[in-house]
Amino acid sequence: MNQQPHSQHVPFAAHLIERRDLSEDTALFRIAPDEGALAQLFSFVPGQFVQLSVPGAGEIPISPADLPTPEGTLELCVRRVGHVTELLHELQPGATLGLRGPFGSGFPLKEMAGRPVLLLAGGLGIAPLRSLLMHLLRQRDSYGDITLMYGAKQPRLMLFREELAALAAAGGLRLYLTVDFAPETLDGGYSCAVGLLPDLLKGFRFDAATTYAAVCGPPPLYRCLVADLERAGVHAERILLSLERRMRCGIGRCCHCALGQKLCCLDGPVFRASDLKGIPEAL
Amino acid sequence: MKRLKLAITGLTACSGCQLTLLNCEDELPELLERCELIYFPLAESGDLDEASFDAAIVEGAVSTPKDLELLFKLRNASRLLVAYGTCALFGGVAAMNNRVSARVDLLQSVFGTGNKLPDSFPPVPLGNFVSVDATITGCPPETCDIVAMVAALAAGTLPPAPSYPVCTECRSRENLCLLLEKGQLCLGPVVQGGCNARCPATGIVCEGCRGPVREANVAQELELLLERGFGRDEIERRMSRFKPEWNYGQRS
Amino acid sequence: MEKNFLKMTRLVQFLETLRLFGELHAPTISESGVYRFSPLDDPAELRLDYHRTQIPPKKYLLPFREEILHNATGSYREGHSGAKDLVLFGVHSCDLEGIAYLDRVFLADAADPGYSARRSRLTLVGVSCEPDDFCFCPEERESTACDLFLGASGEGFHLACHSARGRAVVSAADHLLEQGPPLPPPRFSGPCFPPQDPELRFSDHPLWQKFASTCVSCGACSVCCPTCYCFDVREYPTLSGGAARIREWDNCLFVTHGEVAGANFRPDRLDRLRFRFLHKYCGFTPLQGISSCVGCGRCKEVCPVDIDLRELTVTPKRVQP
Amino acid sequence: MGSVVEIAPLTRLEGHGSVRVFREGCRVERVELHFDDSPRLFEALLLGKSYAEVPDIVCRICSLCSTVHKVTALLAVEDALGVEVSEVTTLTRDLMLQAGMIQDHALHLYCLVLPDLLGVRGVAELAQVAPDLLKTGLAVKKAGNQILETVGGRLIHPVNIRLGGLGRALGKKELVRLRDELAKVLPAAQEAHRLFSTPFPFPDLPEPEYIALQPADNPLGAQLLRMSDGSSFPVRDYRRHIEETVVGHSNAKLSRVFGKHATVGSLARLNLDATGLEAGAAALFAGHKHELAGKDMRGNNLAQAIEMCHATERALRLLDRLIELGARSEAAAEPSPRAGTGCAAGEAPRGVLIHSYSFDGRGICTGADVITPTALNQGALARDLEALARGMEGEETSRMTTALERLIRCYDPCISCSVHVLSL
Ligand SMILES: Cc1cc2nc3c(=O)[nH]c(=O)nc-3n(C[C@H](O)[C@H](O)[C@H](O)COP(=O)(O)OP(=O)(O)OC[C@H]3O[C@@H](n4cnc5c(N)ncnc54)[C@H](O)[C@@H]3O)c2cc1C
Ligand code: SF4
Ligand code: SF4
Ligand code: SF4
Repeated sequence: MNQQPHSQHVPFAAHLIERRDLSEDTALFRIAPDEGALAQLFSFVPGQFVQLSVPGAGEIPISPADLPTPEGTLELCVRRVGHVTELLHELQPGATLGLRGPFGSGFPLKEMAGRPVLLLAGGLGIAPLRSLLMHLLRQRDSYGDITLMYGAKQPRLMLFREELAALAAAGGLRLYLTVDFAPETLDGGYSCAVGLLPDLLKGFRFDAATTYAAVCGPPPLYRCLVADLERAGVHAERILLSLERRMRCGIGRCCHCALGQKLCCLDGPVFRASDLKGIPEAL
Repeated sequence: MKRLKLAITGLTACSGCQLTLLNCEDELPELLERCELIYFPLAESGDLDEASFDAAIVEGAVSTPKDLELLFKLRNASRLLVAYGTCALFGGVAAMNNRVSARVDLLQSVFGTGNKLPDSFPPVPLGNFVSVDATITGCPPETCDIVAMVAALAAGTLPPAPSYPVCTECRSRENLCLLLEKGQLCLGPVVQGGCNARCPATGIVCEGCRGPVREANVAQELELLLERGFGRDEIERRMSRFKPEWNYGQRS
Repeated sequence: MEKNFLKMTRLVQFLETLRLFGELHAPTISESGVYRFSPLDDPAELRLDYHRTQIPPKKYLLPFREEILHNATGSYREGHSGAKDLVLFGVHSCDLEGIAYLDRVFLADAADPGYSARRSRLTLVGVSCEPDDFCFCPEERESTACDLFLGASGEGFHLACHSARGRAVVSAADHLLEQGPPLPPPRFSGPCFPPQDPELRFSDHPLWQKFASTCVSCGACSVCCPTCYCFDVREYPTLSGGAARIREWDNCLFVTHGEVAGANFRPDRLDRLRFRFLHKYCGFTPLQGISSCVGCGRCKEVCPVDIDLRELTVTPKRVQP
Repeated sequence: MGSVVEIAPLTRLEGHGSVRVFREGCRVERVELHFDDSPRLFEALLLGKSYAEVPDIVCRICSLCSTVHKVTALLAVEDALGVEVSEVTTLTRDLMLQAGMIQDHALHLYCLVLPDLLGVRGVAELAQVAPDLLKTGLAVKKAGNQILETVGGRLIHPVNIRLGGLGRALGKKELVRLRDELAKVLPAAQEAHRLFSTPFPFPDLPEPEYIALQPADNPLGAQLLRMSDGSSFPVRDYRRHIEETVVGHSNAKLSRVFGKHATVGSLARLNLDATGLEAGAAALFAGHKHELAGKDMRGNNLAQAIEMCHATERALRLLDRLIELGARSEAAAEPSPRAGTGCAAGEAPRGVLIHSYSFDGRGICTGADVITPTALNQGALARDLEALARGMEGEETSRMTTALERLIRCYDPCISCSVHVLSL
């Protein structure tokens, strides 16, 4: 075997350029992957994930929160939950990370072209959907109506609030924000509902027969949203879910991410709700 | 590179865990480069006053007021506290009779009834008194585990701990299964692995020195041993050698 | 007629010839009485009468624990695969099929570097076997997933080549061989337990409950299975300031297997037994619909509580709950 | 006005101890030695356990001497149950004892005493000021440790030596590797005495009353305890000759032998009978005799260095013999329980160790006594500390405390052990 770094197995280096806190436990990491990694990322499709290595701690799957920029940087929005993410959050700009990927299947962009898109994000689920949103807005004319419904527990846990508001203000995006709990004081000049995402969906009028729905959030959210969307008339084939599983390799070998007979890393992480029927443990 | 400020010491113990660190002959020079051993009475002169530590690595159970005083001092003075070894984690051998005999009876049977008895109480794990940030199990622990711990602490993290029973490693190194093939009282199925099944590898049953594995099916192990003709009291005696309390009805 | 017959009396010389192709490993018995593949320093140690080794030959391709990457200077490098020329002699058909299955997993697109390095230097010499009570084989089998297969027959072995390397071995051993009767075509090759209906895992079969409560999660079944390959990956900082990433056999019966931050997708032992059933007998992407049970009988032999997931596929009436 | 100087904790030794010097002006009134380890009450914990469990539990008294605790416990249990073991087993146990001696002396000399000689705080500074010496010491220690690890199945609290025999027989390859590794450090073990040959220059101490096991060349079959005044008694009768008292300020009891404070350990062994020494060590002893014969405990570190050499040579000889005998896997003798009492003594790195157990007809332990070297030495140590402190009256306090600490390190006490003593 050659000793050359093999893209699929050996992480390329990536440098941490900047980190920005988004909430008490979540930060946005802007990284500059080295050339090898960038060449791979060229094919990145929103919804795919990368395997991010924090030297000394390990490797975790992360869905980029934006498309790679022309300057060659990538944004990852990561919540501090455990072993690897703890150390990541301690790192200072300049630190070296490792990057493999992208892996998995992203959103079916070709198929979605010309159609209205409804993005439903709960909590940290905004991360993968933000890259989809950025793609949609950059190719604004190729899609129909674009709506983002985003629910967070509390206003201070709402990520990217200003940025989303600005995008909405610039036109081309309909934005609905909601929080589970009553806000302390709301600054910012836009409205924010109190209630759960499904409540927002109830009053929403849209062309269910053509709309693609992209959903990402904590597992319980999927269960009710899928049912609500179907009830509203969105065909399960057009309900796209981005799922999370434990992953060790990202390329279909370690077997941790199985749902039914499918592997989240190969068949997903973006699945159609129709593909998940009959897999009770999927959602 | 910033050097890691360490305290390493023992409470009620045999010093085996601390000695395990000194037994890392190959790694010791490098380890001493990465760490400042500010308080390590076993191998260094120096005292605890006014010092502060990145981590305190503490061996042994708590069983005297002096133990407790030292433990509180270390907890106050260090960012992280590592429970080092089975005694620190579960009470260890000195605690084996905690549930079956009173401390004063034990003391009197050694020191006599007429004498002033040492000031002590039944040995208990560190976690009964202070919060513990990381653990290393084993009686004594494996050298690689303490090296990994120090290296991780120096890197600002903790080593990821695998969690599988002794049987997993035992089978993988192609030992004869003493429980199945010889009907012996092996605790492998319910005990935390990581020792590379040392004891079964020499043909001796796992005595359980690393404490329970995360989802020990204790009830089933009990059944297996009863089926093989061991008495309930013998089984309990063996199980409590390193950890006095087990939930014998636990299945997951 | 081909020279394809090896007389038993020439076996030792044949083994010496095999050494030309790499370090020779073969079934032997350990001091405590466990059959295992080990270096064959002395041909007298060879135990061709073995039924199964405790650990299948997968240990040569996927070591129990392996450093897959290390990081000394900020960037990751591949670990040392430890690959060397190795000849594995005396492998039974089931284990050969086990390796064939692992090949499909690890040599597929983006072949695993360590596995493929070791695999490419491995010469497999199969030998026929006598099934015992634990074996699941429906009929006698002769696997073709090897370089060379020795079918026992009368006073010796019939040699069947299944690769260029196998033919190279045969020509190197030409002087030891003699003409034998023509070879019958291989009887049967492949996994032996048929794929199962995935829905069976949700059946209300009473065995599911029984298995879930008695399983001790010791992991022996999967450790000893020739086609179990789940692995865990962990990274450890080193004292010198770098890091080592190790890969270690994992086990779907452990509670950590399906855990993620804040949830566990297979929290109960029952869920994990279902997972095992599904993976073994129904297959995952991209090997969906393929059973990986090669019939070696190890899981049944090593289970302390006699769990045999295949019993679930027998109609409920016939098994005792 | 009275004042108290406290040295706490005592460092570079095993366990928790402290010393208090009570002074009146510069006059030393008395010196108290405290052993503060919590008694783990092994003698009581063992009651009700089965004979088979005793050695596995009791070796955990101490990690430094876990091997000799285990071997002595095995001998005592086997004595009680009337078990005979094979030659290979005896040789292997002997080997373990020598390896334990090598690693323990190497640790004590190179890591704990050497810093005193070089005026540094401990191993960490040692690594800076004398990295090569430290490496040499660690190499010797490692060679001993490898034997414990390979032969014992585990370095501390060994598992492979068991009742009636061995768990796994050692393969020839392993034995040869161990011998080769050990042979490599023989030169270092032979040279070590040079480092420790001059005792530190403080006032002379009372002449010690040595006690050690006889015969010296048969560590597993020693039956007699002999004292330097010529008296002796069989190990079995130890209860009649060793008396113990509980002292208020220490968790260890004080032992007296024939009413005297006895001194055990390397120096005692060499002084009482040096005929068992291997050739190289014997030559070293002859060369240093004037520094050792009849001297006080300040000579003990030198004696340890000579013993380290002896243990290395002996271990090499034992390994050769085991290699010659070939790997033999033999089943351990299966003892059958019977009522009785057994007793055995051994020489731990720090001196005489006695284990004694009684069992009922089912093999359940009904009595357990453990007398450890540090318990035996405690009285002499306290006496010497006081003598030393008195001899240094008027000197700077820090000089005195340093001297006291160094004296303690000569005794190489093991405080976890010290709190395990005869039940009254
Ligand atoms: C396709 C995909 C995309 C993801 N995208 C993002 C993202 O954009 N931002 C973000 O913050 N997180 C994302 N995650 C989740 C992220 O991977 C986990 O939070 C992370 O792996 C936790 O690692 P840790 O070492 O910090 O925690 P650990 O200490 O390992 O674990 C804490 C808990 O998380 C579990 N865990 C271990 N590995 C994983 C894993 N791979 N996935 C989930 N849980 C795991 C552990 O079992 C444990 O219960 C994504 C996960 C997947 C599968
Ligand atoms: S865990 Fe074992 S080795 Fe460690 S101190 Fe306790 S008894 Fe000694
Ligand atoms: S010998 Fe003990 S540890 Fe090993 S497999 Fe059997 S039960 Fe498990
Ligand atoms: S096999 Fe058991 S007793 Fe032996 S070291 Fe491992 S956990 Fe401890």
